[in-house]
Amino acid sequence: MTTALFSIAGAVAVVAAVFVVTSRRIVHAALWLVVALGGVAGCFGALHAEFVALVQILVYVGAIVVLVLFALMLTKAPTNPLPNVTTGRSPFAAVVAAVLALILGAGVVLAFGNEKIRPVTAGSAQAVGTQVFKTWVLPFEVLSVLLLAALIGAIALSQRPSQTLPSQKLSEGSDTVSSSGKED
Amino acid sequence: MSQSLLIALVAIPALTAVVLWALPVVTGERVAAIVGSIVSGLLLVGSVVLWWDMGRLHCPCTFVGTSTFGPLPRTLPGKLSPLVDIDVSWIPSLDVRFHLAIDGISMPLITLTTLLVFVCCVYSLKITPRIGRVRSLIALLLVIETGVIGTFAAADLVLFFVFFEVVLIPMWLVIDIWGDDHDRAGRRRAATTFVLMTVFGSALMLLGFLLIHRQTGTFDLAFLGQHPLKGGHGIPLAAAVLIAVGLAVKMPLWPLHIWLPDAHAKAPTVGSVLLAGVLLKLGSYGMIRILLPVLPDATATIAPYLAGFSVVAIIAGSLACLAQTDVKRLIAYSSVGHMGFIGLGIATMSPEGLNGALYANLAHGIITGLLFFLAGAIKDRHDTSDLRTIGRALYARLPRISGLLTYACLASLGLPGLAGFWGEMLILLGAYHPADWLPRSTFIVLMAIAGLGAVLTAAYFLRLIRDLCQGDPAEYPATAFAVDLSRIELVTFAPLVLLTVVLGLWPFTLLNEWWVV
Amino acid sequence: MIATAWRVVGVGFSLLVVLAAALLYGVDPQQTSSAGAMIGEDFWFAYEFRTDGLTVLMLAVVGVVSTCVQVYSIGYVRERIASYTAIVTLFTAAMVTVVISDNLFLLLIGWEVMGACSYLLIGHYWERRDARAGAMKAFLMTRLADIPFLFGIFVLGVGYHTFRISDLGSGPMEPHTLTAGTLLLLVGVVGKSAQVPLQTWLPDAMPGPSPVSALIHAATMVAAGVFLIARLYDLFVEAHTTLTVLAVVACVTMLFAASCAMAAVEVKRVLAWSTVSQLAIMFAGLSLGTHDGRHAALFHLMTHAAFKGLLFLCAGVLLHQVGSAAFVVLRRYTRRGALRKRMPVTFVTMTIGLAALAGVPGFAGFFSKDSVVEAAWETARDGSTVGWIVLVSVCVTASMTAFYCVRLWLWIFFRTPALAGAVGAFEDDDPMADLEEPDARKLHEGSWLMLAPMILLTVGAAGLGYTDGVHLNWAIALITTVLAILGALPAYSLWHRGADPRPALLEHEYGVDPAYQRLFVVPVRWLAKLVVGGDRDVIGAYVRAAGRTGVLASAGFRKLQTGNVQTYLTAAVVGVVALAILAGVIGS
Amino acid sequence: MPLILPLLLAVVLFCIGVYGVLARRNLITLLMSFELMLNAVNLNLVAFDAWHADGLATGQTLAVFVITLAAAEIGLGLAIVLLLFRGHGHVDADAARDLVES
Repeated sequence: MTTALFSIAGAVAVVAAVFVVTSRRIVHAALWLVVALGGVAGCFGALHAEFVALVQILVYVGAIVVLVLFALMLTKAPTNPLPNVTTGRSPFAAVVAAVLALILGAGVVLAFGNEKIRPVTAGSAQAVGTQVFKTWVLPFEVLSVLLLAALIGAIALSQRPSQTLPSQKLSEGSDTVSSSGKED
Repeated sequence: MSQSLLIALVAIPALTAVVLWALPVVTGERVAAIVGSIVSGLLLVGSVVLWWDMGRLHCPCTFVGTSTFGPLPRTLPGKLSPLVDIDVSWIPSLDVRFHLAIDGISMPLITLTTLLVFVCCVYSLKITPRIGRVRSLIALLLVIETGVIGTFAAADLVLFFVFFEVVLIPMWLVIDIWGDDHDRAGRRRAATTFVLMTVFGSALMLLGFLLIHRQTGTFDLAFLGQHPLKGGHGIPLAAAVLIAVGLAVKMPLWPLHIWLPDAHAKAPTVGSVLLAGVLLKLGSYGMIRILLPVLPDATATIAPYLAGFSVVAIIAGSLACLAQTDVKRLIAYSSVGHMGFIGLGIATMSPEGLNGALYANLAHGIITGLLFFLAGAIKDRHDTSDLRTIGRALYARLPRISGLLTYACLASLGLPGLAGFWGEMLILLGAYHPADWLPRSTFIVLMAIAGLGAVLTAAYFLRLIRDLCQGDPAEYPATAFAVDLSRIELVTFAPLVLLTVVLGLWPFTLLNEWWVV
Repeated sequence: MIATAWRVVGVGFSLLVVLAAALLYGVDPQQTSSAGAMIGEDFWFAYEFRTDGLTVLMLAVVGVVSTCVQVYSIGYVRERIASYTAIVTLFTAAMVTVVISDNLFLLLIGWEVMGACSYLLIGHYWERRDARAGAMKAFLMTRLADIPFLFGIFVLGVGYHTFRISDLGSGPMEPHTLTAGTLLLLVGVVGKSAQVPLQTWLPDAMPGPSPVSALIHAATMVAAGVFLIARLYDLFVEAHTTLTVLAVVACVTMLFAASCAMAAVEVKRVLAWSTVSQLAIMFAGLSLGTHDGRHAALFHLMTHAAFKGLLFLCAGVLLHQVGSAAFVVLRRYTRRGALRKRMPVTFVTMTIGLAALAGVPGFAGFFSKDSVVEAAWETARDGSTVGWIVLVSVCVTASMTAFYCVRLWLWIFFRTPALAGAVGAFEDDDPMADLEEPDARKLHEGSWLMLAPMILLTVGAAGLGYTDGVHLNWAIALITTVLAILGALPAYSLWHRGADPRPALLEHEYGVDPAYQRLFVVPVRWLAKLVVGGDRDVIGAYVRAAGRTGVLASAGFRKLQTGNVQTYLTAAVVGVVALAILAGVIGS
Repeated sequence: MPLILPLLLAVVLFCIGVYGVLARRNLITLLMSFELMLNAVNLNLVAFDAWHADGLATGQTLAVFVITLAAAEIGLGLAIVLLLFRGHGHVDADAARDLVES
């Protein structure tokens, strides 16, 4: 039963992923991303990792994709279908990806060809909780610091609106002064 | 006692260099030459004491006629029979040992080095390149001295390579900064060609050392001397060829000598003296110390080719000198010719040839050192080393300097009775009578051509004397600041002149030195 | 002050040599050796000395001539006296080393130091172009000959396993190696004594000061070759081919030099060619292979040293007074025998010298040349063709010698005829000639310092003939005198008619020197330029090309940096994939 | 349930992500495909955790960590993209050639 559930969710995730990568409209790509992440959350559920599935939906779909959508809005991404959405190298990239898939697939199949996952009793958030705060407490703290640093960095980067490139700074020295003046 | 003396010989120059650099610039400039002279003087005394002390250990008593050693097979000198030995493990993982050892072959060369550096420092007391900065010049000379003495004393292949490389950078700086101050681009190009070609050569040499290590598992020369790498083909031959090419770049054999004339034309007097007097010997010493004892059969295979290239070097060097118009380039090409002789001596692998090569090494160091000092003196007085602009009739304008130049030229062309003769004569005797496993007829033909080379050597030195010293004084009036031999120059040239005469008239003490090898 | 010090040292040393010769006169031969070194396992190098009859003779000759030359130079040389005297003393020391050495290498040292001193002394007046050129040619030619000489030492030394002269010839030796060794030595001797193939340097060495010519180019250095063959005579006797080669070379040189002497237009050049010819006579004597041939050669060497040295010193006086030894210049003074009247001592000494050279009976030359002819006659009588060739050529040379001696004598002291073809030749009664007649009054005899040695040598030239015990073969004496007269008469008649028929061939000395210039000097200079060009363009090009390829390669790789982030990422992923595949392949 | 199924799924997702990163012109879609790759990794972690089933839930913990990491990463990524947009007016990977050697 779980295999069926898992394969359905997996199929959904894969189809959505393909659309994310190939869709012409960037906003549609973002929405297909939501579906893909939902599919993956389903897979987690099938593997009885409910807590991770929920966190996935909560953080990934809720926060990250929303952030992406915001970014799309801020960068005025065109909603009409773009003519050349992929770079010149896309066939080459496809080939590279396919070869990579083959290798990884072969490696995985060779390594874990006939392993079976025994049916697992209902997983529980309690085990994850104890682990996070017992053996993995140091990485957890470090991760929090990292998260903090990343966000401060993000804020700092986007803080100076007229952060122009140094080359341009020379040519229009005066106007940056005026613009930063206007900014405050 | 001798161990500590050996360590001192290697370490002190570098330490003094560091101390000089540490000094503040103002005091440094004034005191540099004096400190340099004192330290190098002490080192000279130290090396002589070490040599004498080493000599005492196994008295080279001169015996008459019958040799008490019995019929020795025509063995290969160059095998390291260490008399003073320091052996400390340095990089255990690579089994590289800090193994310094000196014997009859390396001691004379070390003394030559200390002498030349001492003479250069004394010369720099009064006469320095126009750019000044004497402090770093003297420091660099001392670093060169460390590198050279280290190379001569190294008994471990990697240590030999390290000291071999230590010498390059200071010499590059000396040529680049203190060189001929008219032609900045030429100076830089000469210095860079010098370093690049030598580094290329020593890279090949290192490859050869690694091949030896792969075959024998050790870098230690003393051990390799006892258990040489048999086999005239395959890996040993590859190693021998690589090392030979590497050393041939340093001791300029014919096709690889391009860097020498430029380096000398652009180097300051002191730099030229050391470059010609000592650095060229690293190549020939390397061949005698590493090629012959460690890879005897492989060297036997490449010996005729080495001899061939050496003879080409003699002829090409002499011919090139005939067409030169620059004094220092001419003397540089003459060094190519003389090192060709030494290459021939080594290639004969016979006791006479090798004794001749070692003797010619020393003689060439002293005589060419003197020649470059004189060329430098003439160049400083006329601010150019181009023969046409210096003009002729130097006998009238600078009688003492031109007299010494004539003396040095006669010594350099191998006039018997002066140091240059014995080396060349023994080499030609070695070529006439090479080791039993070498093709005798080719060596006799090469000997004849080398003899012709000696005549060409005489030709270009006489042409130099005729075009520079002789001539109608009326046409060439004395230039403004043409003051003849100054006191400092006399003091600097005197030891070299005396040594040339002494080595010329009494070669036996030195030749006995290598009999024991 | 230094000059006088050096003069004292110079004269002192030569007197010391004479003293040594005197002391060693009767002593039986002995060898002494210094410490030495063993090279390889069978060559013993040391300074060995040896004294025997031959040494005493040579020491005496060298001592006497060098003393005369040193004393003479005091009056003759005016500039750079110290260096001049020092080098002449060094030269004498080198000659003494050659004479007393018992080790081939010690002999070679003396041999080449003599060459170097002759180079320095010929170039004494380096202001003059011909002196510079002559010095360089002399040294290069002797040096060229010394290389085969060195190889000859190797061949003999390695053959006999020793370099000690007295031991040479002791061990077994294949004939062809002996011949090769002796031939190589012969090349060295031919170069040093200016025999035919290498004879052009001696006449061109005349710009040097006359005492130098007297010492080096008449008595000692050029005679060193004769001494060497005499010293190694038993080796040379065994090598028959070498002796025949020596005989041929000697005969050719004799005639060649005598003919050139007959056509020379300068006093010292005549004497130079005459020296070459007389040396050839000595070599001819040696080439007979008999002991009295050797004895005759040495006897002739001794007498030749005396009268040729004397002639050069007299030429020196002429040069000193008149300023040049060329007949064109002398001509103006010989109008009415002015030279004869103003310089009587020189006239007398030069006459005796020329008489000795010409072989006038009673003088030294006559006896020594006769001994050579006698030795030649004995070998010829035994039927050896070499003997005949030597005999005929010595006789012809005797007459030619008489011709140019009389010619020289008459032209200098009586009247120089108009020189056909010489620069500015003018007829006897050409009015112009008298106008600028230099007043001969300023000519005066050289100082006594110059005359004393000349008189000493005159005594030698006259009396040395009798020192070897007068055992004269009347027939040969008669023949040589008749030949001498036959040579002298045409000279006198030509002089009497005032004619001077000099064939161009002889005047240009058979065109040998320009030929050498074209054959050797020009190609070597061209090769030199080729080598320098080769170094700069061919080998230098490779080095520069290595540099340039480095720069080009780096420019090429720079294009890979397109600036596009995704290209870099793709490259990275491709790299990972490739490595994965590689790991897989190697792993399996 | 065969372990290979999730692993293969993860591989497919990962390669689609790689294609997306290498081929897409718009930087934001590039970041999106990067998210896909991270999800593939998470799937792997959770699959192995289920396979081990040793009750320690290490895989799940790491999955959570990866998610937080992804959040931080996307935050910064988008800040840079906005910066690029402000500076150059576009978010096209191909057009951004400032790194090229002049």
